[in-house]
Amino acid sequence: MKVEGVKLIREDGLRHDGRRPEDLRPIRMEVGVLSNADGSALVEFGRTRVLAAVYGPREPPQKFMLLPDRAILRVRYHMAPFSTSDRKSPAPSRREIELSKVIREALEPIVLTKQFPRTAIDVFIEVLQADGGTRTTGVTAASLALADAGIPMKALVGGVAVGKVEGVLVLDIDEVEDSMGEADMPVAGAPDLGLITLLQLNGVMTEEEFQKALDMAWDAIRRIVDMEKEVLRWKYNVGGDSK
Amino acid sequence: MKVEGVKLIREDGLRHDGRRPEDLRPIRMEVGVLSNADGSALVEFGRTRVLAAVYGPREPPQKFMLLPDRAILRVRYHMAPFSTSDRKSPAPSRREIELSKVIREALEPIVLTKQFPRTAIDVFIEVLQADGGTRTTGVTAASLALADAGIPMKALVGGVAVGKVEGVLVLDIDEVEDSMGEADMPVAGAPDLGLITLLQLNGVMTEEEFQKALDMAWDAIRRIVDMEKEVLRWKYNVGGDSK
Amino acid sequence: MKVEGVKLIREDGLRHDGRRPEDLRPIRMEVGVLSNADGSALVEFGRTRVLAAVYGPREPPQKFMLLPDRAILRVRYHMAPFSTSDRKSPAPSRREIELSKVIREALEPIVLTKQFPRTAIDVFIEVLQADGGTRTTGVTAASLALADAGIPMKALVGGVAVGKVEGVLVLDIDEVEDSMGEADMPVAGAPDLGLITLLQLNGVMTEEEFQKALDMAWDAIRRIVDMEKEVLRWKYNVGGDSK
Amino acid sequence: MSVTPFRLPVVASLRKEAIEELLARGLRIDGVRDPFTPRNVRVELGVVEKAEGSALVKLGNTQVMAGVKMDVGAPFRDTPDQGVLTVHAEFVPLASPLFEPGPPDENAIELARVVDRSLREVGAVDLGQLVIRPGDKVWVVWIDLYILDHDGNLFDASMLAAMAALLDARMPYYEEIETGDVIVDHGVKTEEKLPIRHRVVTVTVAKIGRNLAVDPNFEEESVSDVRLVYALDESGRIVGIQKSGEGALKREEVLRALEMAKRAAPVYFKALEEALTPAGPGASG
Amino acid sequence: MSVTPFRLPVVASLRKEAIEELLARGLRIDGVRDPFTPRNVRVELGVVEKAEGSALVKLGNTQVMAGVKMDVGAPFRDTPDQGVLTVHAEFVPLASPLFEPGPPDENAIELARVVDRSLREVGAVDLGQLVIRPGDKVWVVWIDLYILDHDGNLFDASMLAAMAALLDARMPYYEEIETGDVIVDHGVKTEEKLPIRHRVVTVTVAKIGRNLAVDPNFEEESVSDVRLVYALDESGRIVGIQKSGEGALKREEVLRALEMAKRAAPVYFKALEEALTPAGPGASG
Amino acid sequence: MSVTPFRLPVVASLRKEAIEELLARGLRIDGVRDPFTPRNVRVELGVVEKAEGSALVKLGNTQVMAGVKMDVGAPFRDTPDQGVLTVHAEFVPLASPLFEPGPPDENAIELARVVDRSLREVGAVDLGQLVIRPGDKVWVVWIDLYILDHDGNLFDASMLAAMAALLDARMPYYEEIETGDVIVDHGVKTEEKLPIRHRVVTVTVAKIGRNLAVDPNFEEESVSDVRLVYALDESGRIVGIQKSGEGALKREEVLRALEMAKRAAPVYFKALEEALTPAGPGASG
Repeated sequence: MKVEGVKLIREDGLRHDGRRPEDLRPIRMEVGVLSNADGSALVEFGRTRVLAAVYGPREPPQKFMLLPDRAILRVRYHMAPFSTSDRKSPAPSRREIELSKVIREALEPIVLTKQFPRTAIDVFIEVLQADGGTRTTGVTAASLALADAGIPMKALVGGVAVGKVEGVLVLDIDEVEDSMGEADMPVAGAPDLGLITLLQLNGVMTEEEFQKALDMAWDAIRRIVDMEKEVLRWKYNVGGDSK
Repeated sequence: MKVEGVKLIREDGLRHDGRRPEDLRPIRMEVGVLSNADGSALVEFGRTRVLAAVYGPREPPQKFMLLPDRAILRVRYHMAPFSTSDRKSPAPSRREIELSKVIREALEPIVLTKQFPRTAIDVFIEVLQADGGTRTTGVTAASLALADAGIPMKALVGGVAVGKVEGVLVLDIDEVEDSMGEADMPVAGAPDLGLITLLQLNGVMTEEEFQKALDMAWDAIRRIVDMEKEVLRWKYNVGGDSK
Repeated sequence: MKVEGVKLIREDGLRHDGRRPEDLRPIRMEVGVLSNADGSALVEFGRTRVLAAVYGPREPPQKFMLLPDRAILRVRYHMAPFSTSDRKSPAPSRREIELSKVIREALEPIVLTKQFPRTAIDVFIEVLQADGGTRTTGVTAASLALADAGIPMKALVGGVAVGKVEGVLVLDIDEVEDSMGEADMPVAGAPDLGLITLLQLNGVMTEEEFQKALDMAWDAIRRIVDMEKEVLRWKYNVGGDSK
Repeated sequence: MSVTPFRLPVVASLRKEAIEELLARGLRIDGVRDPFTPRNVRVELGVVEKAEGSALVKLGNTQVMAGVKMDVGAPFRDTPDQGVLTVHAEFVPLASPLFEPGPPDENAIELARVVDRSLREVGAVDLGQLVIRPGDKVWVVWIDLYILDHDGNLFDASMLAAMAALLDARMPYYEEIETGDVIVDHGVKTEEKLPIRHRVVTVTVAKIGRNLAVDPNFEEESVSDVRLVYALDESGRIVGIQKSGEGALKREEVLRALEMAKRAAPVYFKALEEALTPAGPGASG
Repeated sequence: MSVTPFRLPVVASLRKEAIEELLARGLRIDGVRDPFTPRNVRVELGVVEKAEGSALVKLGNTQVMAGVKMDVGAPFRDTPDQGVLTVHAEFVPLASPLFEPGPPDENAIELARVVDRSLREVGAVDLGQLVIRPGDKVWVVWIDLYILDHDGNLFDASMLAAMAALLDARMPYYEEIETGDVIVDHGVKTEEKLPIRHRVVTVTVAKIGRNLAVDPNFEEESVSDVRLVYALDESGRIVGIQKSGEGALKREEVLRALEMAKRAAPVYFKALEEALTPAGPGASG
Repeated sequence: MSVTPFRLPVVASLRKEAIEELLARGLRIDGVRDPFTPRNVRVELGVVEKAEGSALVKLGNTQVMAGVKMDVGAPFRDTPDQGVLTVHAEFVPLASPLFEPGPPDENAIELARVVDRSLREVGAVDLGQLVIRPGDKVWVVWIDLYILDHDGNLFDASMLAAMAALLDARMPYYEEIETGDVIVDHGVKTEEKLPIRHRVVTVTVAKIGRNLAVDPNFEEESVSDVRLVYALDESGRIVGIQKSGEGALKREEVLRALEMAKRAAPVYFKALEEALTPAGPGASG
């Protein structure tokens, strides 16, 4: 629902929820939250809440899609009917179909699929509550769930969206900023490899804005992936001495 | 269409169609009514008219679903578009999908599927006219069609629904009683084995009512299966001396 | 859109577009218009514009449909969403499903399918603009595309529709004549074999009218197939001396 | 996408030869008819009391049921002054080992569309009389064809069932309420019939080898190259044609088939008439 | 078409024997309960702030989330004076290696319909109070069941989640504008609750070999022949029954299962009550 | 569910090496261009007279047709004062041996959505001018993309075809009748154009090995790891980005690709302009 008259950038330069332009929302990450899945993770960016589960490497029912020299990835991004303001029909929308592809392509570069020829690695992402940035939260949750499943990866990936609202570039936009702002640029990547694996822009930016937005995203992704590492370290006690 | 002001239990204790609470509707059973099917039967309970056909044991087009140690059952309960007051869309409704499962599970316990591994036995049930009790009439027709197809069975099954209307338990409810009454309890089973193979309750009953309803249904199912036997005897002249 | 008050047969006996009853519309045929397809053709009858492409003989993804002694034909007649006055939904309509069958059955008798057992020959027909006679234009385009793909055929086929408007039999009807006339009779065949391979009548005719309409169609199909030959000769320079 | 049928009934080649040889001698494989005669045909009306109209047609062993349902709906945008007629066919899997559950395939769609066109083009039902409020509310007439047993020639049996169900139909009770809505009570039938202006039948002629035969049974159909379906009204006008099947026809065959169709049509019209005039003794078996 | 399950979990026959032998001695395979006792159950409310109501139920390792969404829509034609209640279940593939993406299969449909009927038949929600303008505008209440982790007995966990989400729900803010349309602001929740008249739970009793056990876990379910699902309200009335599974039951087993269900139901009602009265310390793990 | 492509064109590894080696030396496999130059591009307008607007784009051997259809419909609930723009893409099977008939797959959906967003976000079409009666009746503009021949880089060809068809479009004649309904006569085109505020093109840059190249043909696309699609308006603003493909990019590559896209965009804008000013001689072949 469009909210009339909301000032997205307040007179003190802060955002409608009190954040500074370069602030992330409160982030929560939890791994191993499901018993059946080989790996799972729950990730929250503010009110955005996404659950990811990984099954595999395994043999899918349809064997014709397998590849002789690597595992295939099967990725589904899906929104719960109750995750949005208006109930979302559970049938996959065109948006969900596109985002499933975009997220799969954000994960392909970092999964060591050659180690598991003729198998499928399945990543299921369920948006439990959507408040902006669901696709990048989904990539982050998938990265954790893959690690939790013990799938070998070149590096962890994380994602975040940068927006432009009232001419100001702001990090980690929420739904109000997304729907009323001028641009939404989701970015995901693996900082340890220096690789961007997801990049989209919905909206208008100058070249300068684009470069700055990219840098803001990249800096935040570093922080997000650091959080992922910490959560995994804590869970698996790797290195032993994390808090 | 909701009929206003109909008295379901008249002052003389009889039902709106003149039956006593424990009366079945006029029942008609005919086997071997189709030329292509391996077995077939037409069963009527009052105006409810259901046709069942059986094909198999045979090899289905999709072989991946076959089981190494037994035949699978494939059951479809389907209503003709002209069988209901408002035209029914021919696409399977959620109700038809549920009832196909419930009817399959009512037949599974009595078909000797172990005799035909790696095959499918197909049961197709078409409701030609729906006036209450179509699922139990369908089980009854399927039982006859299976027998007509020569599929070995542990016993015959039959079914009937008990309803509660204006506080009175009544046997073999029709559509008016179903839609205006307080409960509809379809039951199917094999009296010769003492086994209940279908049991549902839509509505509210006390424990005492439930026990009484179960007994009413069971008694009627005995009579229904006896009719099945008689029809088959007459058709196949088993024993030779049926009327 | 129904056009009120249009006179389909003018006082001078000519049709609404100035043609005589026995006239074809201007016809344009071009082969080899696509780079990927094994064969292709663009055919126009007036404003009706149809593109056909042929792939094969090849192995389809679903091998279960192959035949041991011949190639199967797979034919799709499909209309572009922008080809009609009101946008056409791209999902196949019942009409398109029927016409795909009718066109396949118009091609089956002339393709030498026995030469390619266990393969599929795919014919894809896209109506780019629909102004009457799309199915017969489609057969004509398919015939050219098959020849362009080097698929061996007993003969070329061509097609045209004869209509009845205001009591007059007219050749190669357009959309206005079709929608306001009394009959539409699409015919296709191979004149070199004397075989009719497609025949439908939507509308009412006496036996005499039917015979006359059939003769009009047949005569036109001869001319259409002659044009096909000329286009192919020109393209492949068969015989060498065509204009 | 239409695909060459790949799951076909196999008819032994000896049997195929027998069918062709008999036909060449003017005989049929069922031993009781000539090439010009349809199988025994029987039409039963009112077989589904809840439908506005219904019929069961038995043509040899082929059984087709048709039901007519009526409701109030909106007219099509381009025909605001006409009721709506819709024909739908289901090849339910109990009718044949070749039928699988699922949405109508190309054969069911072709059948429904041929029946629809044969009724529509000649104006068999006077749709102009089915208007309640022009441009807003008209009667929608559903004809549902239900194939129960497939022993060949579904076209003729279905057309006959559709025509019979239309003739059997009685308008349901309805009334306009103060909001302008129209309430239909499907539980109460009036005496009013549908406005039928023409009776139509189809006659299917199969080409088997070099011979033609009307009303092919399943076995004959399986060995035939092509079928030609003529829709005819009671005055002998052609109100529809459909060539169906992988084969082709010569001009002479098309015309000969028409003569055969005209000769056979009265058999179907008679079956229809007999069902409508229940005075008769009612054939059985 | 319903097909005998062909992709079943394989439970080693030794394991199956162990389950049966333990049950015969009144013990369960998980080592901590008897045949009459459900697993640990915990209900969490308000887990999705954007939904009008929501709940997460953990029943052992089984996790089911339910969300209630409300919107203004048209009533059904035959109940113009009642709101609309719809239950939908998704077996999302992250919950089990047996679930594949796609539209709800017969199991998901059966589950949703059993929950729906159990609520509807007893009038758990007073739909008569959900009318804005009779015959025209009513509240449509969607209950979406989301299976997150499948360790058996989805019926009881789903019914509990649905009931909890209904109790958690608050009506969204809405107003009627001058055109007569009703505008709903899903962003603003009022204090008004849904009109809940009855609380309903289901208790599932599995027949394993010759024994009965309530709340089967996935392994027990896999070796059971048949499940009997009793829906009960707080006063002990039976408000729904579903026999589910390939097996059969004797009359005595049906009645014994009912006794077991009535004995276990208070465990679920208590979990519901605890969630609604947040005074308690809140069990964890 | 999105699945790693498993039915991929096979490009011989020698050929792959050749493509990469040539690129490293600033050359392309087609022998006629450098990494910065698109293939020959030609835009033809008005190719479907019945459509409100249409265009055929040939980009090398890639052919994409776009048609614009307009009708009167309801606005979206949250934008009552704006017309509706919808982009749909069909990968029809005649365009490539890799395309099978069926509903749009993820590639067709991604393409349509990228074109849609590139037009929408910058306000290329002034939807505010497409309102007939606010909140009730607006123009619905359909852009249908039809891939006819797929030789790589469907994004750029499709975006160009969409833009050209929009510029070619003329509003159909319409009038409001007394009932308040609006009647559109698709047979009569007015002189009125669509309110186009910006022209947008996309430039696709492929990463092949360690090199970047604009407008990859099919063979290049098949051996590329990843494509970056920049949507640019005539003033050089970025109005959309899509990273597409299984690979990844470094920051420097992203920025270098942007420079290449800005350098190549004028080629597309020029082709558009040439089509709109028919004075020119009209390139051929």
